[in-house]
Formats: sequence, C-alpha cells, structure tokens
Amino acid sequence: MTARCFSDYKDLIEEGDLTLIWVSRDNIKPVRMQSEETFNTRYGSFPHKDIIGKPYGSQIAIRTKGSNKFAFIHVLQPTPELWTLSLPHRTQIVYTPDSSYIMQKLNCSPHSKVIEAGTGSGSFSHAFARSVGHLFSFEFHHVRYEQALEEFKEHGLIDDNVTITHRDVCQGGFTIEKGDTTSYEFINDETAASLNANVVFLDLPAPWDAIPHLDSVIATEEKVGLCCFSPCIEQVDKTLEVLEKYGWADVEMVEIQGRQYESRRQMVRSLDDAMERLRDIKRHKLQGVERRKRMFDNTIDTSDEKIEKRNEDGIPLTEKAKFNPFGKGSRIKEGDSNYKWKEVTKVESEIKSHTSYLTFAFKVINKCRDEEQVNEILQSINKKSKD
Amino acid sequence: MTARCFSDYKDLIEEGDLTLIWVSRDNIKPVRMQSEETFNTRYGSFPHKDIIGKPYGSQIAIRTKGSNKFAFIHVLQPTPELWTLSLPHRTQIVYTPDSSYIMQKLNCSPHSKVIEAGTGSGSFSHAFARSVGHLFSFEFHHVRYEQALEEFKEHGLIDDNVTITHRDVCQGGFTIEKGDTTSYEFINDETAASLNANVVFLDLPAPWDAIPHLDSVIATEEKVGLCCFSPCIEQVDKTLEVLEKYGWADVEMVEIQGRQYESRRQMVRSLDDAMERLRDIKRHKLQGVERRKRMFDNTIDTSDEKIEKRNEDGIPLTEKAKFNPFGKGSRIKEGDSNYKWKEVTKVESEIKSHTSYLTFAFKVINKCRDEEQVNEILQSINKKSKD
Amino acid sequence: MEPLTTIDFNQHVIVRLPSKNYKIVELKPNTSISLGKFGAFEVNDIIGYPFGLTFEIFYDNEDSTAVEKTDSKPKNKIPIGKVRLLSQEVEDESNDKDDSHSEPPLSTKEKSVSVELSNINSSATNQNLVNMGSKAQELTIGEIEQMKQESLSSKEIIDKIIKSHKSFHNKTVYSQEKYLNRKKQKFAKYFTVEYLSSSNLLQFLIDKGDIQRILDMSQESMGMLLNLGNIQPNGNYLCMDETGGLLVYFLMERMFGGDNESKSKGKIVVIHENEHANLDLLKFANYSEKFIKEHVHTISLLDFFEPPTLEEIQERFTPLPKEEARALKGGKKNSYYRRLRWYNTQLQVMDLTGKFLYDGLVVATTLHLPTVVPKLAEKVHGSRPIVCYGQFKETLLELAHTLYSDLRFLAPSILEVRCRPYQSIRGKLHPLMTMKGGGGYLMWCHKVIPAPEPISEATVE
Amino acid sequence: MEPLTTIDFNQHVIVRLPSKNYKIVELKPNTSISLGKFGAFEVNDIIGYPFGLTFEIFYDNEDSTAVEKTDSKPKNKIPIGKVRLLSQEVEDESNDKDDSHSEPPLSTKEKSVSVELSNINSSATNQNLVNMGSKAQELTIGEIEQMKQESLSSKEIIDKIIKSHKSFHNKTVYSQEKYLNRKKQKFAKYFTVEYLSSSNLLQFLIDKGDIQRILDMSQESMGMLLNLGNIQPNGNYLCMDETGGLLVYFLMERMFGGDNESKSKGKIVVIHENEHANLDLLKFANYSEKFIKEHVHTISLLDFFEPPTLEEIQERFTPLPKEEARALKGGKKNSYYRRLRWYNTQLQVMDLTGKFLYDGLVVATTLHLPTVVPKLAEKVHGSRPIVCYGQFKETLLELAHTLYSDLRFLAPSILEVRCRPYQSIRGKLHPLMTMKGGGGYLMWCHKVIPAPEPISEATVE
Repeated sequence: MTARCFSDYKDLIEEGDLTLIWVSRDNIKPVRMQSEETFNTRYGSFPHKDIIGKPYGSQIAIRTKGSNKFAFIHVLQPTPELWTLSLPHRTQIVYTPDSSYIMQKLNCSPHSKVIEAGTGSGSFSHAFARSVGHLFSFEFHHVRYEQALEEFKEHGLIDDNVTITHRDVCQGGFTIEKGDTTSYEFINDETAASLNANVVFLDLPAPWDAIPHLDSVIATEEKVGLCCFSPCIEQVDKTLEVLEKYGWADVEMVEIQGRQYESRRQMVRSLDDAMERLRDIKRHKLQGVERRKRMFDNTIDTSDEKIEKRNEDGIPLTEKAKFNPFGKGSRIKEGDSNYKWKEVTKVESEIKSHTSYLTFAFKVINKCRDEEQVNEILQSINKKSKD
Repeated sequence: MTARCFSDYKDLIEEGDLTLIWVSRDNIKPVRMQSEETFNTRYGSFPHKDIIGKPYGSQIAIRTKGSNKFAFIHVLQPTPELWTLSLPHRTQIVYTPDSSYIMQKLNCSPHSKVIEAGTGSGSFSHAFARSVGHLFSFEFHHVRYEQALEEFKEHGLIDDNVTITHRDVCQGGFTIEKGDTTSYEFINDETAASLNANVVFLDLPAPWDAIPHLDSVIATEEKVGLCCFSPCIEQVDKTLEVLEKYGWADVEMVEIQGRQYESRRQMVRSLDDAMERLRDIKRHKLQGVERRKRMFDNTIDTSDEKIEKRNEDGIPLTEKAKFNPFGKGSRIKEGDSNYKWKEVTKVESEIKSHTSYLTFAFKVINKCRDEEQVNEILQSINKKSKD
Repeated sequence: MEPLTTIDFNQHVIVRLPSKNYKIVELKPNTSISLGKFGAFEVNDIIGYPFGLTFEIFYDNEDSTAVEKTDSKPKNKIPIGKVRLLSQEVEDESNDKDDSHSEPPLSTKEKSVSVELSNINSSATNQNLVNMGSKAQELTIGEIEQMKQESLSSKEIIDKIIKSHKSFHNKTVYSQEKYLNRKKQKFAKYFTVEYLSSSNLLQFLIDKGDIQRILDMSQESMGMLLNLGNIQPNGNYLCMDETGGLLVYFLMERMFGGDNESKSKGKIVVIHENEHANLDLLKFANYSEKFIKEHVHTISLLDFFEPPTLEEIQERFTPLPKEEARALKGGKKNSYYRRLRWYNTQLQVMDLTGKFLYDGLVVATTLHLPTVVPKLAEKVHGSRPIVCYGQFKETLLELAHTLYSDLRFLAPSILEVRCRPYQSIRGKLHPLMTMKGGGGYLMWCHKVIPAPEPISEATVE
Repeated sequence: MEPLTTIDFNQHVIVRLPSKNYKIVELKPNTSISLGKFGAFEVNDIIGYPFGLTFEIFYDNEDSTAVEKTDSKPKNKIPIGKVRLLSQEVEDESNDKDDSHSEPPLSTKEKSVSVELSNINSSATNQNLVNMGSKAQELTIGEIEQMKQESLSSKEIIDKIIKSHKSFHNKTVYSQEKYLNRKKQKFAKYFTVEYLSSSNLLQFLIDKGDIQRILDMSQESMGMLLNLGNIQPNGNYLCMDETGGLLVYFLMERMFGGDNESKSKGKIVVIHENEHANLDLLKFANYSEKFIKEHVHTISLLDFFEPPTLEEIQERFTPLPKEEARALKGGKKNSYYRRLRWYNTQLQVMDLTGKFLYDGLVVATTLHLPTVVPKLAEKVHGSRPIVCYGQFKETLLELAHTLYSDLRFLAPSILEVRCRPYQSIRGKLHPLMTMKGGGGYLMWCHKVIPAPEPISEATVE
C-alpha cells in the first residue's frame, strides 16, 4: 500500500495502485485500484477490474447509460504535476510555474537536502520529493499536519525521503528532537535529527520570524539557498531587512508569471466572399422591388404603404439570399472542413495574475578552507607532475 | 512658423513645415522644411526642395552615393506618438502604452482641462494637447522649462491650448499668478489664471507633497480624476496615505505592460526531408567505404591507418552529400520562396518590463446639488406632461 | 445643468453596485429604479448631483410602501427607499476577489482595521480555526431575510451577523475583514452613479459576460488604439466595427467628449459587411439622434467598393422641383420623401467613396484582414495611421506580413498592452491574484506613398 | 574535497565579475587566471573554499611581477594579485541597469546610503545639476589608468574619483550611488566563484549573446520543462536537443546532481538530425567522459526510425572469439577493436530503438514539430509526459492542433512562463525597468493508449 507510486515508473496498473483518473482537464481524481470497486462518472461506471492489468495511460471506454454512445476516461500514474492539477482550486497551492522555477533556481537534484515550511496542501512537497535527496517539511496547523502525514504515507514518501514535523517554525525553529510530533525515526541514541539543509523554502506569513532559526539547521560547509514565498510587497520589504541582518547575500526578488493557451481556430472569411454575399442580397432585394413594382402597377390602391411595410420588415422568405459562404445562421463546429480556418491561441479566460513574490537569498556559513588539506593535495599533484 | 503642425491634418508638405523623417524604426528625425537645405543620411542627401510640394507620407528616393542603388526616406506629418518614438531613449519619456491608458482611464476629450506636472520630455504633453480642451503643464527644472516652452511654441501648442509654467509644485502649488514664469497670458485685470482642472497627472518623485495643493485649482462641481506616475512601490504606499488623508476616493493602482512583436518567418523543415538528407549522407559514406575497400584490396600495405584517417576527417570533397533540402551552408533570406515558411512572432529582444506604477484616484469637491434648480426643472417637466 | 458632469434627466447613466457589478439605467423623471437586492430609489432624488457620488438607500420606519409609484415595468415589490450621500470610507474596500493567501505582516495589520471590527476580538493566526462551514453562523438565511424585510440598515444587519458568528473571534483580523466584505456585498444598500463613458460601457459589457460580442476588447487596447490612430475632433475616420458600435462610441467620446453641442466637424464612416450596420450599443450613448446622423455614416462593403454612379441613382429616382414635391399629398408625399432620403444617402455614399481620402483607418472585424485592410487603406491619406484591433495575435501576424511586403504601408507592428490591477490596500499591496485574460492585440502602421522611381535591392531600412 | 560544494582542481567553474558578466574557467593546478581589467589571480589560492564566495584581488606594493608565472596562454601582462575574501556588503548592489527615473522617497533615502558616501554632501534634488558630461570629472582617463598601473585598490581609486568630481555634491544621494556603482563596475577588482550549474551555464550563454544558438531558452522555461517532464534519476528519456547539449545538461543536472558517483541508472537518448550529435556544451560539464558515455547515448533520426537489423550489422562485422582478437597485432588489432566498438554501438542502437519504451520525450528542435513529435512519441510509454520546447508559440500551436486530433495524446497545452526580476533594494522596490524578451514556450501533453473499442461521437471530454 505504500509503494513509491510517484517516483517509480510503473508499466501496468495493479491492484492497490494509486492512480489518477483523468475525466477532463478540470476533473482529475485520485483513485486507489480495488478490484471490487467501480469509478462512477455521470456518464457511467468504470469497474476497477476492467482497468487493472492494463498499461498506465490506457483509455477506458464504456457504453454510456441508456444510449449507444461511448464514454472515456484515461488512467494515469500520478506525478507531482498531475497531482497538483487534481487538487481542488480553493486549497492554497504552490503551482508548477512557481515550484519549478524555485527548484531550478535553487539547483535541486539528488544532492539537495530541503527544508519546507509550511507543508500546506503538500503539492510542492511532492515535487521536491521526486527530485531531491531528502525533504524536511514543517506544518504548524495540526489538522493539516495529520492530513499531510497520512497522505505522504499513502504515497510512499515517508518511507522514502520525506520527513514531516508538526511545528510553528517561527516560534520553535527547525530542530527536530525526540518527543516532537514528527515522522522522523530516531536511530539508536540519536536525540536530534541532523538536517544539514542546503535548500530552504519558506511559505509563511512572517518568514522574518523563521529566518533567524535557520543557522543551526543548514549546512555549514556549502552555499545554502533560500526562497521566501510572500504575496504582499510589504512582506518582501520586511524579509529583505531580516535577510541582510542575518547575513544572507545575493538577494534576488522575482515574480513568476505562468500563462496557459488554448489552441483554437478562427474561420477565414475573405473580403470577396463578403462582397459576393452582399451582391446576392442586393440581387434578391432588387427582384423583390421589381416584383412589388409590378404588383403596384397592377393595383388600383395608390397607397403603397402596405407593400412598403413589407419592404421594411424584410423581403419575403422565398426571396431570401442564398449565398452563404460563412454558414451564417447554422452553428458551425470549429474546424469544420467545409470552411477554411486559421489556427489561433487564446489565453485562459481567467489568469492567475499573481501568486507570490519570490525572494531568494544565499548564505555560506563557514567561509574558510582547510589549508592543510589543500596543501596535501597540491603536494601530491606536484609530485605526480614531477614523476 | 507656429502652425498647429500636430493637430491640423495637412495634405501637402510645405515650406516651413515641421516634418518627421522616417529613416528607420530607430531613426526618426524632426526636420523643418526649408527649400535651400538638405537632409543627410549616410546613404546620401535628400534636398528639401525635392520634398516640398509632395503629399505627406511620400517616400523619397535618391540614388545612393557611388552606386546605382536607391535609398529611401519617408516624410511624415508629426503626431504625438511618432514624436515620442523620435525622442532619444535616454530621455525620461512617458511611452504610449502608459499615456494612452491614462488618457482613456481619465476619459480625456475636448471637455478635459488637464494639469500635468512635470513636463519632462514633453512627450505626454503632446498627446494631451492633441485630445483635450486645455493643458496646464508645470516643470520645476528651469532649463527643461525653457526647452519645453520653445518646443511647444514651435509646435504651435502654446498658441493653441497649452500653458507651461516654471514651478516646483511640491513647494508652490499650482496657482498661476501674474509675475510667474509662465506662458499664460493674463487678460486685462486678471491676476490669477483659472485652471478648473478635471484631470491631473503627476509625474513627480514626491507626488504626496503636491497633492495637498490640488484642491484650490481643480474643478469643484464635477468629478476630478488624478493619476500619479511612480516607479517605486514605496512611493505608491506614501501616495496612498496622502490620497486618503486628502479625501481622494476610488483609488486604483495598476501597471501597464506594453509589448511589441516582430513578424518573422521560420523555415518549415520536415522530418521526411531530414531523413532523406541523412540517407543521402549515408549513401555517399557507404560509397566511400566501398571505394576504400576496393583500394584496400588492391594495395599491398595492410595497414589501413591512412585510409581510415581520411574516414575520420570526413569523406573526400567529391563524395559530399548533395541533397540539401534546407539550403544548409548558404545563408538563406527569411521568406525565400524556394522554401516553405511558418509565420511567427518574436517579442523585442529587450522589453520595457516596468515604467511606473499608476495610481488613480478621484474626488468630488462639492457634493451638493442645487435643490432649487432641480425643483424648477421638475416643475417644468410635470407641467409639460400635464399639457 | 451640465449633462457631462451632473446627473441629469433622460440620460443613460451607469450604476456601480456593492457587488462591483454594473447596471445601465435611463433616468426618466418621476420614476423609480430597482437595484434588486440592493434596494430601489427615486430618480428625482439623485438628479442634480455631480457624477461619482455614492448614495445609500435607507428606509424610514413607516414609509415602505412602494407599489403606488408609477413605473412602466412590473416590480417584485422592492421597497423604494430614500437616498443620502454615503460617507467615503465604505467605498474603499478590498478590491481583491480571492486573497486567502496573502496574510499581511502583523505589524501593519492594525492600520487598516475596519471600524466594524475595532471592538471585536481576533486571533493572531488562523491556527485555532477549524472549518465549520456554515455551521458557525447561527443566523439562518430566513432570519436574515426577516431582518431585510424589517428594513434594517445594512450596518445593523452586518452587526447582527457578526454577533451571531460563533468562531468570529478565532479568525485573524484579516479573515474577519474578508468575511465582512463578503457580507457587505450581500446586504449593503448603496450605489454609485457614474457618467456612461466608453470605458464604463466596455466595463459593463465585460461584467455582463458579453466578451465575445466585443471581440475580447480591453480598455487599455482601446485607449492605445485611439492614441495610435491619432484620433482628433476634426478628423474623418474610416472604420469597421464588429462590436455593435462600441468602437464607434470610443471614437465619438474621444472626438466630441459626449457633447451634443460640439462644433467639431469630425466624421466616422462605418463600413459594414451585412446589409445594415450594427451600431446597437449607441442606444446607450447620450448623443442625440441628430448628432449621430451628422457625424456617423454607414456604408456597406459593397457600396463602398462598388459605389453607385450618379446615372444609376438618377435612373431610380430624380427629385422633383421643390414646389412640386410640396404639392404632393398623403401616401404619395410620404413615399416621395422616403425616396428623397434614399437619393441623398446615395449621393453621400458617392461623396464618401470617390476621391475622398480619410485621416485614419480603424478596424475591428473578424473578416480576413489581409484581404480587407489593404483594400480599405486605398482610401487613406498618406502619413495617416492604420490601426487594426484583433482578438488573436495570429490573424494580425498574417496581416502584418501582407502589409510588410506592400510598399504602401510603413513599418507594420504588432502591439500588445495589458493592464495589471493591484490590490491597493496599504500594508497589503500586491497584484490581484486573478484577472481576466485576453484583451486583444493591435496592428499599427502608416499609409505611405511609394516613390515613383524604379525600386532596386538596397533600401535604407 | 567535495566538488559539488567546494572549489576543486580541474573543474570548470563560473566566475561572476563586478560588471555582472560571467566567465567560465577551468581550474588547473599551479596556473593563474586573468579577468582582464578586473585583475588576475592564482588558481591555487581559491581551491578548497566553498562555492558562492567573493574574493577581492589585491596587490602588495612590491610583488607585482606577473610574467614569471607559467601559464600556457600569452598574457597582456595583467599583474597577478593575491586574493582575500570580500566583506559582504559590496556584493549587494543596485541590480538595475537604468534607474534614473526612480527617485526614491526622501524619507527612506538615508537607510541605504553606501559607506563611501557617508561623508559626502549631497543635494535633495537634481535641480541644480546641469549636465556637464565628462567635463565634471577632472581626472583624465590617463590619470585613472596611471592609478590602475600603480595597483591601487579599487576603493582607493574610487575615493580619488569622487574627490575629483566637481559637481558630485550637487547630485542627489541616489545619483551619487548610481555614479559610484558605475565606477565600481569599471575599477573594482573582485569576483565570485560559483558552481557551473545548468542555470549558470545558460546565464553565461545568454550574457555572451548566444541566444539564438540556444533557441532563446530561459531558466524558467527549462525549470518548468524538467518538472512537467517528470524528470527523475532513474528515468529513460528520449530527447532532441538543438541547443548544443544545454538541454541535455539540464536533464543530467536534475537527474544526477553533478555527481560522477551517482548510482542512478537513468539514461538520456539523444536523437539528432545531422550525422553526429552536437553536444559541445557538455565539455563544460564536470561529469567524467565515462559517466557521460554510460548515461547519454546519441542516435541519428535515420538510425532511430530505420535501425539496422542484426543481419545487416553482422554482414559488416562479426566479432572474433576473444582469444583470436587478443592475438591480433599492431594496426590490425587497432582496426579490429575500432570495428568492435562500432559493432557494439550498433547493437545498442538496436536495443534503444526496438520495443523499448521511454519514460518521457523532451524536445527542443527547429524541425517541423507536427512531423517529428508524433513519430518520436511512438516510443514513449503510456501515461508518460511529452514536453516540447519552442522558441515561437506559433510552431507549438501547429503541433498542439496536430496532437489534439490524435487519440494517442492527452490534452496538449501550450504554456508560457516568465520570470520578472525586481530591483530588491529596500525603499526602492520595483520591477527592473528593462529585461530580456523571449524565453520560449512549452507544449505539454501525456502519451496515452486509445481504447480498442470503436469510437463514436460522444466523448466525456
């Protein structure tokens, strides 16, 4: 049950697997495969047993209820990015444009040991866990801590490279000791975990209260990178003040703007066609006028009011213009091959115009070198080159 | 000499006209037409007399120096937007994306009476002057004031609807009195100009010092709009404080982001062509190998070192692959009709990522109505409807 | 009264509601206007005030009989209140929709606490707040409706709501404010009356969700179009407007400032692809019919490119000498003058399509731009700008390439302009978390006149 | 020593200069490195320090003889100085290029005044400052050069420059700082040594102006590509890289963290359109040749789509039994083992092209994407991501439409991500006034396996 469902590539869907079922872009559901269960959509039910054994990525088709049509889902293996998309939007989420930039900027790799506070929805935790050596996540809200712990266990993260701790880091700092509410497993006589973090991510309302606690848990012999994630500019200002005070350097503040575009088509409606359509209308109208003129000439009633009125209300149905190059009136499906189309992009109708300001800073605690070691290496090199 | 060269549409280029000569996008020069002069570019000289008498927008061609080729310029009538483009970039300029938004947001029209401080490069002044009833521009730097006054006179703005005054508005406010350094012409006994502004634009380092002076010069009987143009967020913060204090409401702060795209083409290079090219290379290589094999078989020297070396250095010239679907090696002009192209857009290589924050606020000084007048109107209406 | 600055009778005005929604209303004398859940008021009560003011609707205890008022439309018995000017502070509210993420720095919190909250306890964090959903609020919807029936002021209702909220003191000041703003938007009874400017009309249409109808236009794109088009009170502009008249209204407002008495001679000639132009939105404009007729002319693409000759026109109709015309009677007379109007329109079409050159071309159409724009541009004077609005960059790109290879067009550029609104609350400054996408693009170039000399390879550009 | 965290011999590192430019250098023992006008230093002097530190170059009065040092390249006699760690404050400078517009609020000015300025008078505004150009500075360029010859420390030079500036006291504190920073960038002698990460290599190429060569890539687009591609240490990725190996380096750094000792089994298979793959930029990588060979394989498009059969391979070469091979001599032996390597490569090509399915497809090529991507994607396992980088949105749009109509691809999306850097000086916070445009776009989708059932009209999506 605690397989590393995120980080190990799987070929076939197996009993007990956590899958993400893609119904539509806005409807991606985490589902644990259990052969006696079914996955229900409003189009119909998909028995798990029909899914188990198929390769990941399989489209599953059923006949829809009461009709002869088909309904589809796709069964995917979870990834941190798909997981993020599956979360309800009301949750506070660090989205992929931000998380991916932060990871790249802080050079995340298997070499990284990461501190994250707070855990929040856990979306960023998953992305970190996929890519780094170890993740120490801190969450101050007890209920959220419990939920995240449970989720991380189910996703195999706790057994792999993630530690989560219940803590208000602004008050209590980052040291993890025996007796704390934490997933950390102390080995033998160990009384405190050794974090040695070289990457720090603070998604806190008051990061300036947490920054002073960092020195005791970050790596001392290498450059450590820090990112504070703050929605308001005043938070940035206060963060900058504290960063300077505590010796963090190379400060950079940025915003990340992510945009998503839909691929669409617009009908190509040429001037010539528009002109031809107008000519057609004019022709029919003139025919109508002439016919009325004939009627008018043959009638005794010299008041042309009635006939003129018809003219104002529009020419009779039978005379309606026939030339219809743009399929006006009938709804045309975008891309209909009877028409010419131009490919266009359309940005989402509601864009995430701001998430947070990202303040980066770096620190090297121990700025010395081991002169003895350097000399030894040099001697051995020089000896070699003399040989 | 002081014709309204910006605001009156002209058909023909005449002696004494101020024109904008378009050499290239980055090289637009203001030139006053004087029949005995010439306009010189590095490609050759354009005598004004060949330009005068032609319609505005004319392309002027000359044979380039020492070659049989042609060089071109376009002669345009100035507009505020072209004028802005012609200014050297090092000047502090309010560019069109900002100025056009501010004008639209403040509903600029012939009804508007505008205060602008400071004048700066005068680029925004020209745009205001084109569209509003009257512009009162204030500049605190004396040299810049003199330059702007001269320029506005030459452009016919002073004779039309622009007043410029030398003033530190933060210190001295906006009232224009007899004896001030100003282009305002006092009529008869007038001792102070009546501004009655309903639009205010403040491009000042400390707008908060100027805002308290506004009440005495803005219109009292209508809603007045204000925009402060500040590069730093801390300036916005201080402005917000003062706006609230002085009763400005409906505060909105925005940033305007303008982008310009080049229209470009990228060659369509299909997989099939790439494959065919590789096949061709392989064919030639195999031929080479076989030829060498034959040579090898016919030679006594069993060491194939020499031949193999040739292989590593590349096959002999005569065997070079001939199939060349992408015209590799020769430089191909973008759009060359021998190839297939895809139209693409490319944003400028350096973008103006930030100009300033725009803080808008509105104020109605006199919030009353003339009850008597309203009653009179009502009575007359009710009387009419009874009749 | 000055209808440009003052609320006047028989005017269309735009009303901003606490929900940040907009409503366009016509101010007919002696009628009332209903704002739905936000109340109703008498038109006469707001006439004569300057634009931009916010009125609160309030109710005297007795006088809540509403139905006696004469109003053309049937009403859901929303009681008509009296109005008074609202003090300013209520107007400046959080302008962010979803700000749950931006917990402000503690130190700056105190500055901006609402009056309503000053006596309420609050928590430093949301740590002790467990999501109870609607259970925390002890007032039922029925009870709140009851209060509204009793015509309590919105402040009174909100005070009661706060007192009935179980875990209100567990929220941070920040969350309390958010809660309050939501409730205010629901129960407050105030409205702001604004001049119906082109930008306000656009905003109204965007709020209504009519974005497709107006080709996803934004205020910033329109402002830029007006400036790049060098629109002036006395210019003659050729225009295609597929937004039902919105673009034309933008042009008119910039040219004439809403002033029916404007002496400016500018003209807008609207070319349309259907039999009749659709300028429906001008019905909201406060320009007189006469003024519009004088300054806005409509011609179909067919008539513009293949205008009638004088011969053809006269073949179908020849005016009678004035005396003879006057002597006509009844239906004959009506019919004659209708034909005369047609005749004059045709003559005008001839004038506007002949050798006449325009001071600018301003286009917003979904027709294939590379076929339309170069043709229309034939009628534009040299050195005058051409500005084309497009919802999609790709269609303008195609146009730009077409124009680029045509010597009659100078330096076609594709431009984008976007406005990024901020939450402008001190201590909590940041860009709004979400905003509307889109806003379109502009193609800008100038009509030029190629030199007659033969053109060889080398160009300066 | 740990080469990932510590400056080590025979490593490529990136050096950041006061001009904000970058330089890549290889740290060979007992050599010196010249930074041009910023001085020169001994490699041995910086070995063993952690990355990220800033060193100042200084000169003892006597010891400025530089030429005796053994260095392979001829030098312009830039004297080699000694190095010492620079105190931190100098590093945090204005990070905006042109900030003339942003006069800060007076009240906040004092906070951030540089040490160098604390004893200098300044003006509240620039009002009395008339542009005198270079005339205000009384020191000639010759004199400044002289000072540099005399090996004065940068601080001493800058102090002299300030004292020689006539109207320095007429500038605002803000302008003074700007002036100072400009001078510092010109005369300061310090440098920062950083690990040559993929992002730093990209930054180096951008600074060098090699933007076209790397398809206008940005750090943010690459970071997003790695996450959307779900790149993991043990994955097998199919890749097209037209950036000379930069994309491959991004993948490797994410997968292996620069660690030659990594036990991860991940593989990158690079498909190339020319006879040989161009992965030139990997020469800067600190991975061993052996490590690269083990984890990066290159196959031409032709070999990938039309791989050799075992028969064809064996027709051209069959390995001898080991004893026989060992018995070969001289040229014959060399030739044999060369052919054996070819044979093994061919067998590997067979392995990597047969039924092998990849864990992701990551593409950065200027080939026509709708013809290339669907073909390559045949070799991608179901549920695995496909991420395609493109310099232009239009080419990805065409690809997205192609994939959208192909049931093997789920939900192709076009994404853009842009990083907007700020000036992060307190009291003067604002986005940088100018920044590089471009940065490209991404197409992201997932490979899926269509259901075998016949497909009718109605779909859930």
